[in-house]
Amino acid sequence: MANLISRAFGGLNEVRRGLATVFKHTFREPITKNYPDEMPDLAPHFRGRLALTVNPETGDHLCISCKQCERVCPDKCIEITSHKSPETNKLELIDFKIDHGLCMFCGLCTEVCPTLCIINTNDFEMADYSRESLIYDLKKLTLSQDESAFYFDRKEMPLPKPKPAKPAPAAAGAAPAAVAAKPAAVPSVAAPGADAKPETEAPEAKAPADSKTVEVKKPEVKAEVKEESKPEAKPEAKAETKTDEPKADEPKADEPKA
Amino acid sequence: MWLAGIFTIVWMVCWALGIALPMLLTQQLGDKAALTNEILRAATPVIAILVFIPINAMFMVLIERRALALWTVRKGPNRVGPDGNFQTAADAVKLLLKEDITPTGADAVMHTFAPILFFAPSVFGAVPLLAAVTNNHPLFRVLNLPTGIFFVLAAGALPVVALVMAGWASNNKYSLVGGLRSAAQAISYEIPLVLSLITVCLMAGTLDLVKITEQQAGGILNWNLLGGGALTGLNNALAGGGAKALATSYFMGPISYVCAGLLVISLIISFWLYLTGACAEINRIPFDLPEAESELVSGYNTEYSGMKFAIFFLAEFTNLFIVSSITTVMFLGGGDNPIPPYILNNIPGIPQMVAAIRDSYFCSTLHIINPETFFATLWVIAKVYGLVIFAVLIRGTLPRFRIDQLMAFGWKRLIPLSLIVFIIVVFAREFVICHG
Amino acid sequence: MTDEKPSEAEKPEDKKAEAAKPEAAKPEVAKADGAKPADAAKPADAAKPAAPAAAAAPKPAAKAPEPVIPATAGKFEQFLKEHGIPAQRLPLSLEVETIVLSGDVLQAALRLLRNSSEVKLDLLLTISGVDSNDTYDSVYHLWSYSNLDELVIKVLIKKSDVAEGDLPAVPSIANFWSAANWHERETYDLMGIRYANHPYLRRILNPWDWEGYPLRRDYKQLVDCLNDKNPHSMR
Amino acid sequence: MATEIQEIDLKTDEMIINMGPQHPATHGVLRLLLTLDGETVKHVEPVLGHLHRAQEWQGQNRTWFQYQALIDRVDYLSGMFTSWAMARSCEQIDGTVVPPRAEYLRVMVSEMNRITSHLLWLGTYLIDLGAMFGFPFYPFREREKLFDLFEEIAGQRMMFNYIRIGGVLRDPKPEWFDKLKRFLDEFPDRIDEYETIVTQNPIFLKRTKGVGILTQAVAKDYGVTGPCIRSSGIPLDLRRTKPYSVYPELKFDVITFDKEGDTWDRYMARILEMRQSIEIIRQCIDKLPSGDIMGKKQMAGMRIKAGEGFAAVESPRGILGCYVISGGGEKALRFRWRNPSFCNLSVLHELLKGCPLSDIMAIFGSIDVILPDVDR
Repeated sequence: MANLISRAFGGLNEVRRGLATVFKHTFREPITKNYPDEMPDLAPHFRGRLALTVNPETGDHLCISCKQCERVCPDKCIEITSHKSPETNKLELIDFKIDHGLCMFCGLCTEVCPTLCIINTNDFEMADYSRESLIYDLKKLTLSQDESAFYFDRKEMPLPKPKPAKPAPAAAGAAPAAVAAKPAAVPSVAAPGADAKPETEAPEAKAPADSKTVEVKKPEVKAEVKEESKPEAKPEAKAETKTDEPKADEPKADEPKA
Repeated sequence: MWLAGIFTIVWMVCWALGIALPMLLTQQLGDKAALTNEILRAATPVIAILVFIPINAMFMVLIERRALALWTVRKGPNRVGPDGNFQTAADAVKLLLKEDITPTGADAVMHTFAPILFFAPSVFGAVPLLAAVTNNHPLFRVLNLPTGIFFVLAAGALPVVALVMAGWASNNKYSLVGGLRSAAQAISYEIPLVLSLITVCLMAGTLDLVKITEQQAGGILNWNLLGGGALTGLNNALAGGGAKALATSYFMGPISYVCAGLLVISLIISFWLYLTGACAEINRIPFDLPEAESELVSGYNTEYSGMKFAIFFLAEFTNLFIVSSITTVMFLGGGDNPIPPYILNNIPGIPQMVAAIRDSYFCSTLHIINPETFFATLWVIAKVYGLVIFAVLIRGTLPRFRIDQLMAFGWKRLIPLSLIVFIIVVFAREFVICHG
Repeated sequence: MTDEKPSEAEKPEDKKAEAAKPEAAKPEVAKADGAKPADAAKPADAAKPAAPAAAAAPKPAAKAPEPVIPATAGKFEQFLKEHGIPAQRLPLSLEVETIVLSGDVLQAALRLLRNSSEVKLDLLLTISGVDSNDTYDSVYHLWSYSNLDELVIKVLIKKSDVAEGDLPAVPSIANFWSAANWHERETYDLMGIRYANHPYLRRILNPWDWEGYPLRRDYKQLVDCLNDKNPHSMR
Repeated sequence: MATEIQEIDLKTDEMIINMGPQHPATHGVLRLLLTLDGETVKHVEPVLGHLHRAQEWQGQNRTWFQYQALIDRVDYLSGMFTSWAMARSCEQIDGTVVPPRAEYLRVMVSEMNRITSHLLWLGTYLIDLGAMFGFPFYPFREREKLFDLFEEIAGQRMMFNYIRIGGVLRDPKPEWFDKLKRFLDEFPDRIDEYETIVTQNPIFLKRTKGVGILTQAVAKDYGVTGPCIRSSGIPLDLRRTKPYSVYPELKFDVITFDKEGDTWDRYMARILEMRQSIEIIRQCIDKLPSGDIMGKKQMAGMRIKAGEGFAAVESPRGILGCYVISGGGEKALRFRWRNPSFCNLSVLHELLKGCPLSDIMAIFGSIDVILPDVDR
C-alpha cells in the first residue's frame, strides 16, 4: 500500500518534471524560419541547380565539350551536342541539355569537369508546372559573368586561365583535388539563397551577350557589376547590392593565389 | 506576450457573443409585445450557445496550435490573416467546402447520424452551465436547473453511442476497433468522474450549479478545491470573525481541524480524479485511444471527411471547453476571484476601479455590462482557458496509454481511490461546518 | 548500464586484430598453427592439407595474383575434415578463409560449425547468390558472436548441371537457422537459386508475379536505361 | 458457420487487418498482415518490397565512381555508413591505404551520422507511442544542426556521398570544427532534457518495460545485430569486437545490458550510444592528424582490382556489410548488401506474437527499421 502510494507520487512527480521541461520552451526562440520570406543560409558547396560558368574575367564559355559529365552522370540526364569546328579543329559546343527532373544532384559531373565549368549553384527553387520545363538548355544553364565570378569566389575555385583549352585526362583529377585543397580562410558571409533566387528569374538569355559587350570596354569585374546592375531587371538590382561585398574583395582575394 | 493578446480577444469575443449579443437583441425588442419578448428571452440562451460554440471552438483550436508551436520551438500558423490568426477560420471554411464522402459499404444513415449525435449533447449539455458561469445572469436564469450537474453528466454520457455508431458505420476495421475502444474507455472512466463530482455535490449539499457557485463566493479559501467550505471558518476568521468564527465552524476542536485537513486533501484528490476522468471522457492524450493515430489510423473518424469530420472536430473541442467549465464551476469557484474581498478591498485602487467601471458608459447608459456578471465571466473565461492550456500542455508532453493498461488504471486505481475519497468525505463533513 | 567486462575481454584480441589489419594472411597462419597440434595427433590428416593446397596452387595465378596463400590449409577446413566433411579451401583473396562445400553436406557442415563448442560460428551474416561465369554460387558469410573468426562458405552449382527450365537447387538451412530464411528467399527472388524444402520459398522483394531473376547475367530487363536513352527523361 | 452454431461457448472470429503500406506508423512502406483476435496479435507477416530500387543491380551496372553516389540511398538515414561499408570492401580488394586524417574524418562524420539517426529514431518512436505533438520536435531540432554541418562538408543534408573509396571527399574548414565543438558542448544538455521528459515517465515505462522481450537465443537465431542485441546482453559492437578504421585508438566501451532486452532497454541503449558518440567525436577532434585525405584518385574511369571482399561497419542499426566481387573492370561483378534492418525485421513476428495491437508500434518502432534499408 505504502509502496503503491509512493509509486503514484513518484510517477506524478516525473510527469510534473516533464511538463515543466516542456513549459520551459515557452521562453525559447523558435528555430524555424518562415522560408519564402527569409532564405536559408546554404553552405558554399551545397549541391543545388546545375549551371555552366563563364570565365569571370573574360566572359567566354568554359565548357570544352569533353563530355566527361555526360559519361559520368548516373542518371544520364546530361546531353551535350558539339561538333568539330572546321578552322581550329577543336570541339565546339552547340547545345547542352540537363534534365533537372531526372538529376539527383550527386555532383559527380562537377567533380569530373576538367575546367570547373559545370557547377552546383546554391539555388534550389526549380519548381515548375511541366516536366519539359525542367530540361534546361544552354541559355538557361549558362550563368552571367558576375554570377560565375560570385560562385568562383564562393566555392574558392582557382580562377581559370584565359584560354581554357586542355581537356587532358591529367586535369580530370584536378577538380576534386582543387575542391579538396585547403582553402584560404575567407568566410563568405553573403546569404547565397537570397541572391541565387533572383538570378534564376533574371532573363539569362541576354546575360552572356551583354556581359561580353560590357567586358569589352571594362575588363575589370568590380566596375562592371555597378555597370550591369542598372540595365538589368528589377529583382536583379536588389541582389546586386547583396552580392557586392563578396565581389568587392574578390579580386584582392584572388591576386595572391594567382 | 501574444498569448495574452489572443486571450483578451477570446474573452472579448466570448463576452460579446455569449452575453452582449443576445442581451442587445432582447433589449432592442424589449418594447415589443411581451409575448415575443418572453419567447426571445427563452430563446436567447440557445441562440447564444449556438453562435458561441463554433467561434469558441475555432479560438480553442487556434490557441492549441499556438501553444503547441510555442512549446515545440516553432512558429505557429503565420500565414492567414494578421499573424495567422484566421488560420482556423480558413480551415473551417475549407472543411465545410470539402466533398463529403461516404465510403462504399458504409451504413449511410448511421454514418451521417453519428456526428450529429456526437455534437448535439455538447450543445444542450452546455445550457445549464450558462447561468452558473455568468454568475446567474438575468438572461440565463431561465436555464438554471435544480439538478444542473446531473443533467450535464447525463448529456455528457451520450456521445459514446455516437462514437460506436461512427466506428461501426464506416465499414473500416480500424474505425471499428476505435469505436469499441471508445465505448469501453468512456464507460469505465465515467465512474470515477461521477464519483468525484458526487463528492463535491455532497459537500455542497445540492445539485444546483448556481447554488454551488454562490456557495464558493468570497475568496480561494471557500472554493471546493480547498475542502469545499472546510476552510470557510478560517476564511471568516481571517475576514475578521476572529476566534469566534473558528469556534463556530470547527465546533469539535481538534477533531474538526483534522477533519478539515482530511477534507482538503480528499477534495484535491477528487479534483485530480475529475481531471483524469474528464481527459479520458473527451479522448485527449494520454487517453486518446479511440483515435490513436499511430495504431488505428485515426480511429472512429478515419472514414470521415468534410463537414461530418468538421462536426466531430468541433464537438471534441466543445467537449473540452465544457469539461473545463464544469471544473471551474464545481472546483474553482465559478466566477469568483481567488483573492478574498477583505484583501481585495484593502488594495488601494481596486475599489475605485470597480466603481469606475460601474459608472462607465457601458454599464450605466446601455446596460450591456452589469458589473457582477461582467467580472464573473472574466474570471470564468480566465480559469477555463487556463485549464484548456493545461490540457494542451499535457497533450504536448505525455505519450499514450495502452488499452489494457488504461482499463487496469481505471478500474484498479481510480475507482477504488474515488470511493475511498467519497467515504472519507461522508464521515469527515459531519465534524466541520461547510457548504450545504 | 554499460558493463566493463566485454571491453576488457576484447583488449588482447583487439591488439591481435589491429596487428593483423595491414598484412593479410598472417592471422590465418597463426590460427592454423594454433590448430595444428590438435591435428598432429591424427596422422591420417597429415596428407590431406597438402592436397587442397596443391589443388589451390594453379588457381591464384588465374584469379588474383597479389595475395599470398598460406601453405597450410585453413583451420575450419581442418575442422570440417576431422568430422568427415569434405571441404576444399579456395585461394583466399582476403584474410578470410573461403571454403567450397558440396550441397549435400552443407546442412551438416553448418550445423557443426554453428553448434560445436570450439568454433562457434553462430552469426550468419548473409546468404548471397552469385552468378559466376560457369556456376551459380550460394555464398554464406559466417561470423561469430563470441570470437573473431570469419568463414565464407561457397556452394557452387555448375550451370551445365542445371537442367533446362529448372533452377539450381541448394538444400535450405532455414529450418534450423531462422536467419537464413529471408536471405534464402531473397536469393531465390533475385538470383533464382531454389533452396530445397525451404518452409516458405516465395519472392520477397519483387512482386509475386515477377518474371525472371533480375540479378542473373542472362536477365533481359525491359528497358536498359543506362545504354539506351533514359525512358523517363522528357528529352 | 454450422460448426460455430454448435459451439457452446462464445466463438470469436479472427480479424485480418492490413497494416500499411500506407499507415502512419509503419515507417516508410512496410506492410504488416496482421491476424488479430480481438486486439491480440495472433500472427503477423511482413510484406516487403514496396521500396525495392534494385540497388544491387545498379551496383553491377554502374561504374564504381557512379555507384558511390547512389549508395547513400540504401539507408538514407545513415548514408555515411553505407558509403563506408562500400569504401572499405573496395579498399580491401584494392589494397588502398587510407590516409589517417581521412580515417579520423570518417569516424567523426559517421558518429555524427549515428547521432542524427538515433535522434530521428527517438522522435518517431515517441510519435509511435502517442506523444506526437510536443516531444518529437526536440530531437529534430538538434538533428537539423548536425545536418547543417554535413551540408558544409558534403554538399547535401542526407545524401552525403562524402566517404569515397580511398578517402573522403572534402577537408572541412577550421570553422567547421568550431561549430561542431559548439554543438557537442550543448548537446548533452539536450539529451538530459529528453531523458527528463521521457525516460522515467510512468506512462512511457508502462508502455516499454517488459514489452517485446528479445531473448538472446532468438536474437542469435535470427542474426539480430546492433543496439537491439546489445540491449539483450550480447556485447557485439563491431567497433570493439572487430575493430576497424581508427576505433582501436579511441576509448569507449561496448554498451550492453545484463538482462534480456525489452523495449525500454533498446531505447536506453540508443540514448547511451548518442552520449558515447559525443565522446568519440571529441576524441577524434583532439587526435585529428594533418595530412592528405584521399588515397585513391577519384576519376570517372576508376578501377578496382579483381577479387572479392566483404567489409562491415557498425551502422546505427547493426552490422552493415557489403560483399563485393570485382572483375578488375570499371563495374562490379556482384554487389551484395547485408542490411541490418533486413535481418532485424525478420525477428519481428517472434516479438509480436501474442502482444496487443498497441504494442505493435512500441515493438516495431524499437527495433528501428528503415524501409529503404530493408528493400534496397
